[in-house]
Amino acid sequence: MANLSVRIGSLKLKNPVLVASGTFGYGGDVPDLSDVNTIGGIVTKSLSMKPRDGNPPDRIVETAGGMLNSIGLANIGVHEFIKNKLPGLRKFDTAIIANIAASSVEEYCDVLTLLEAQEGIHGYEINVSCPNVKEGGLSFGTDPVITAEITRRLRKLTPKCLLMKLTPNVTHVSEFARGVAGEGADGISLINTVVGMAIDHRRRTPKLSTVTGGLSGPAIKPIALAKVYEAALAVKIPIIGIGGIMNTGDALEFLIAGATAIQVGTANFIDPSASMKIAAGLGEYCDANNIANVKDLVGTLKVRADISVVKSWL
Amino acid sequence: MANLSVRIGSLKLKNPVLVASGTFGYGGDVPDLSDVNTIGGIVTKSLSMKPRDGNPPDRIVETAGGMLNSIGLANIGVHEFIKNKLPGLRKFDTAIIANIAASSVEEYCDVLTLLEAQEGIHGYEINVSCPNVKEGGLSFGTDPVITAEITRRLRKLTPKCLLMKLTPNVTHVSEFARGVAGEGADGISLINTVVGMAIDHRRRTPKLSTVTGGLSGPAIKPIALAKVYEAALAVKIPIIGIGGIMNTGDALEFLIAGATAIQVGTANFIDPSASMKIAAGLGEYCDANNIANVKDLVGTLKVRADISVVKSWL
Amino acid sequence: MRQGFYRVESVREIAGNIHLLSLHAPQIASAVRAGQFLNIKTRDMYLPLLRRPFSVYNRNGDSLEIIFNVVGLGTRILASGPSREPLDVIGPLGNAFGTGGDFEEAVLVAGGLGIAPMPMLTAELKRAGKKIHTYIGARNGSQIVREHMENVSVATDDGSAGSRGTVVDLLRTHLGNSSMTRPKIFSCGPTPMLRALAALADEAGIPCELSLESPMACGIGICQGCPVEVKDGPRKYALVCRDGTVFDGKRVVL
Amino acid sequence: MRQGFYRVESVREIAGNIHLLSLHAPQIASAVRAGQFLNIKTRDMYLPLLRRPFSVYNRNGDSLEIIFNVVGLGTRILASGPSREPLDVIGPLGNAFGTGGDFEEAVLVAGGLGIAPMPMLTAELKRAGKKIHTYIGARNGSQIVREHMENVSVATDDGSAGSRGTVVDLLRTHLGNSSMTRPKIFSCGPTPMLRALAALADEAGIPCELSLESPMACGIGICQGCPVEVKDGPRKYALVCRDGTVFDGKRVVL
Ligand SMILES: Cc1cc2nc3c(=O)[nH]c(=O)nc-3n(C[C@H](O)[C@H](O)[C@H](O)COP(=O)(O)OP(=O)(O)OC[C@H]3O[C@@H](n4cnc5c(N)ncnc54)[C@H](O)[C@@H]3O)c2cc1C
Ligand SMILES: Cc1cc2nc3c(=O)[nH]c(=O)nc-3n(C[C@H](O)[C@H](O)[C@H](O)COP(=O)(O)OP(=O)(O)OC[C@H]3O[C@@H](n4cnc5c(N)ncnc54)[C@H](O)[C@@H]3O)c2cc1C
Ligand SMILES: Cc1cc2nc3c(=O)[nH]c(=O)nc-3n(C[C@H](O)[C@H](O)[C@H](O)COP(=O)(O)O)c2cc1C
Ligand SMILES: Cc1cc2nc3c(=O)[nH]c(=O)nc-3n(C[C@H](O)[C@H](O)[C@H](O)COP(=O)(O)O)c2cc1C
Ligand code: FES
Ligand code: FES
Repeated sequence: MANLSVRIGSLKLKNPVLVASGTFGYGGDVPDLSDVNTIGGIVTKSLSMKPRDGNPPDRIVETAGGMLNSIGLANIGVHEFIKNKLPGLRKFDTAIIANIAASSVEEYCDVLTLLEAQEGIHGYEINVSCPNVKEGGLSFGTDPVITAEITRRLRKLTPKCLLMKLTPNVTHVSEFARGVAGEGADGISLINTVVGMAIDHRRRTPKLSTVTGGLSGPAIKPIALAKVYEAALAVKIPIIGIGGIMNTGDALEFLIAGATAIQVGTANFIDPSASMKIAAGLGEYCDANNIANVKDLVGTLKVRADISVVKSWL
Repeated sequence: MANLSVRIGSLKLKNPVLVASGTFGYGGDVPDLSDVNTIGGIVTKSLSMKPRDGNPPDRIVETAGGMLNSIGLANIGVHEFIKNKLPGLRKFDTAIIANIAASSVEEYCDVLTLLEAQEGIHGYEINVSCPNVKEGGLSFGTDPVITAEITRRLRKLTPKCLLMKLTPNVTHVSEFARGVAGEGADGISLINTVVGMAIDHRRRTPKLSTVTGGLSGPAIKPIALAKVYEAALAVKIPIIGIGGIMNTGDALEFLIAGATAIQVGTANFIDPSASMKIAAGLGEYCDANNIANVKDLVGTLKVRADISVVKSWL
Repeated sequence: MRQGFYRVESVREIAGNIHLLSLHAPQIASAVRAGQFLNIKTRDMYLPLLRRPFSVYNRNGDSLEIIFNVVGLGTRILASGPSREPLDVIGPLGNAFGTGGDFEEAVLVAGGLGIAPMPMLTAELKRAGKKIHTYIGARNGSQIVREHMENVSVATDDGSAGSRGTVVDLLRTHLGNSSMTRPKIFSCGPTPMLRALAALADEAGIPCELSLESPMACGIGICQGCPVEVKDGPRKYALVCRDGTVFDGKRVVL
Repeated sequence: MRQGFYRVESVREIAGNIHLLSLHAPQIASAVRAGQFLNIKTRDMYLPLLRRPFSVYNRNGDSLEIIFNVVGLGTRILASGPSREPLDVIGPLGNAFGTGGDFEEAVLVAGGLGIAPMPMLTAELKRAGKKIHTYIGARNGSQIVREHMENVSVATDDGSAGSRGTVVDLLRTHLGNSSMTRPKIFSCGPTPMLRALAALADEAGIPCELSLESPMACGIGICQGCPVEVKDGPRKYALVCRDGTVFDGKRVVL
């Protein structure tokens, strides 16, 4: 049996498969349909200090091979999370990563500080990349200085695994990757959703209440892979690859491109046990191909020597 | 019968449907399968001063709802175009827009100057956004200063319709839109392809010889619409909407989002008469909905008054 | 709720553009209640990407039936007949109509495909010993389904069956002309209809349960994609898929 | 070349995982030549997005046949049997084998599904009065198709039919043992096989035409997606779909 464990900063995951923030509730919501003990970890819905209502309906539109969402970080707030959700999560044998969203640097710090005082949280993922809120979100995530600043401030507050979740909606994601790596982040989660929109041409109205939303699912996998590849070439810290991962083959593409671990997002909506199947699939793949350690796959893309990769985006 | 004509700078198109650069050869390549006289215009394959071989195989990969290409601007060069292709194009009753790609500002100017001396070209589209070449392409298209500079230089060389074709692979496309509008471009073509990649996980090799390529097709339509909407809010010059347009409904979405005209790209590969069907479909739609002028549809998106659009990307 | 692969037994058109699909799903059939829904993957690939939600129309031993209109790709695929492969289904989902409560006469109001949950609801109400009045609204007579329903009155937009006008207007007239003993309204249909009905129920002081629709990504409460504004409670929105689809008409802002 | 909708008459498995699909396409059938291909939209939607290219296997009056392996989604859909809707097909595409030239004996070499163009080629060569030798390579005996072919020798990787080894090795032996009068090689198959064959032809001084494959977006010369490196001419690449698929073995760099 291959060793599937991977390390991100101080955090050891039993396998490189996590569920992505916002796509699996708070982690324990669908016990009938999934067994989270078989995956590497759970990333919670983004938590803010106060509960957030989120955006008005409609929040969801299907597109070709993908979907747009404009949830707007609807969440119960960190206090209720600690009170009502965390106790249940502690019972799972998997890493619990709290995702934090905020509209100010202080709010990030305050939420993290609150969580840091709790048992049972193994790491943090900092969402500086939500396209669906007016404050924070992309206004932070598209500014390399603020992104680095948030990293620096949070790094001081925790020795636990600190992941910065970046947006693909920037010219050079490598610039952001270098920034957060320089400030001591343990890893980079890539990608959050891609800004997109859809129109009901009969009514001439946007299909999402907020006009634009975030595109996810198989449609964005090629974009996500390119961003992961770019970031992995730019920094030494682990990348957690996200975007359109539906099956084991997709997960392998991300590992080969340079991701140390991966997250399954939209696929959970279609099959709540998709991540579990992928974790099992990675094991089978390694066994079938005599790969003793899954981490030996990371960054093994073979690029033809006679071809100089077009890296104008780097 | 509705009036389908639209104006872009000095150029009047009989209808707002064009075929996109690189997706319809030089314009007259498939007479058996299409009738270009029924569409608003043809945008040629990107032309450079010297012929370009383009990238090694493989150049094409299909993805979920889309495709990646890495053609690398393979083209016969402007001289052969003038000699062997332009005479045929002159016979068509449709606008001929020469797309120009170059690896230096001088080359853009030189190619345009050569074409300007010819009969039968109605406008230019300047490709500063190809993701698949090492020089020019994205290194220009992601730099607002160079993009504006190219516009300024070319504007001096022609009174004809000058379109700048921008890349979506930037943080704020509106910044680029304002730049080229300020330098006198007549219109903005949006979007070129989105950087993406795909991996053969069995061989652990990239599926494209150049590793990354450009994503096109229905998968990117939501992204393209959002970029068009962003640019249309930022500038007054016409936008030509491009990206995943497969049918009349898609074209309508772009017009409603703010595009004055649209281009059909990847759809040509699947149905070489897709653009003709869309042009006819727009006519039927206008007639059925009592729209006297197709241009009355442009920018008619109704946004709910009680909702402030999330514009963190603007 | 469970996820399973279930064989499609048959698909047939039962009225103008309305298809009935029968699914062999014993595990769901034994648990489902009126007002609950199934979330169906119409095809094993990324187009359509998401599952499609459908109310349970009827239970038939080990089989469950749904009815639907062909409106887009997902329903087109379902209508094209049983495929060789079984369908991937999650269900039963959502809460259910409150059939057991403190009322005597049940007023079922359905608009268009909102008839979908009514047969199961009728059966449950009958078991609970309630008197049933059913009001069905449709565009025209060809789109009326009445099977498994009781005491049906019909309104059509074009008057081609029953009275001309909306089903809410029809109900308003009936309520004016008759007197019911401790009635309760149960409804499913397009949002404008539900809005009008909730207003009528409020006026008339009749309790009223509405089954709502919303675009859904997951159908199981993990995406926050299906909000409906609620008047009570500390949160602005409830989730249609998890907190509903059935809501007290007084509680929601439509 | 033309685009049309053509009815699928039948789909059946003719050898291990090899399917034969018959298409009622009179307009293409009357024009097609050996070595040309069809570009088929396997399903009317965006997944699969692109058309799928297939060599014409045989002509049967107004019908055209193709054969294929199930390798991915497009071929899976085609193999699932005739659908109600006709298929959207563009064809005939590409150039054709040069069957009319200055040679007496035709040596047909096919690897795997590279047998696809051989029946039509055989028929054309027979009409041109050529003597034909056919060499077929396959993984194993169950994947050998010989219908409509002449004078067949077989090589399989596992020796389960014909000689064990590659078809190029088999041909090499035959060429060593026999002498042909003004032969010409025609081949289709995997690139490594074609590469080895081109080398053998070169050695032996036999003219050789190869039908190549490439990923294709359009199949009609408008995307520049299907380059093959060529040794002659001013351009580095030719287009497989438009300048081929048949190339002189001496001309291409594989
Ligand atoms: C809880 C619930 C129960 C439902 N029960 C029934 C039923 O019993 N019979 C029936 O005919 N229809 C029912 N619907 C509506 C049904 O789900 C849609 O008609 C169906 O999803 C359309 O799918 P499509 O692919 O054919 O259409 P498309 O228009 O191609 O679908 C595109 C997207 O829009 C969504 N969508 C489209 N119409 C609706 C709608 N009315 N409500 C919510 N989302 C929609 C789809 O789910 C999909 O994500 C129900 C909806 C919900 C939420
Ligand atoms: C000119 C030409 C003639 C062909 N003739 C035949 C034939 O007669 N019989 C046959 O079985 N196959 C033939 N092929 C290969 C056939 O086109 C592929 O097997 C088919 O496209 C696979 O589609 P899929 O959706 O099942 O597979 P997928 O792997 O899902 O296809 C994904 C993408 O890869 C491309 N692709 C996959 N395999 C190939 C391949 N071998 N060559 C080129 N592109 C490929 C597809 O077109 C598609 O764009 C031919 C290919 C070409 C270029
Ligand atoms: C409905 C929905 C809600 C999401 N909510 C969050 C969130 O709260 N915080 C966050 O960091 N990312 C959120 N995401 C982004 C996902 O975690 C993930 O980065 C993205 O969807 C791409 O992965 P996928 O294509 O596998 O879905 C959300 C995505 C979706 C589709
Ligand atoms: C195969 C291919 C070749 C292309 N070549 C060019 C090109 O030479 N110049 C250019 O400006 N854009 C080129 N494009 C980009 C298209 O013109 C268009 O902007 C893009 O494909 C998005 O539209 P679509 O989704 O409709 O294809 C090419 C696109 C494809 C798919
Ligand atoms: S549809 Fe996902 S929470 Fe309701
Ligand atoms: S496949 Fe498009 S040019 Fe050959």
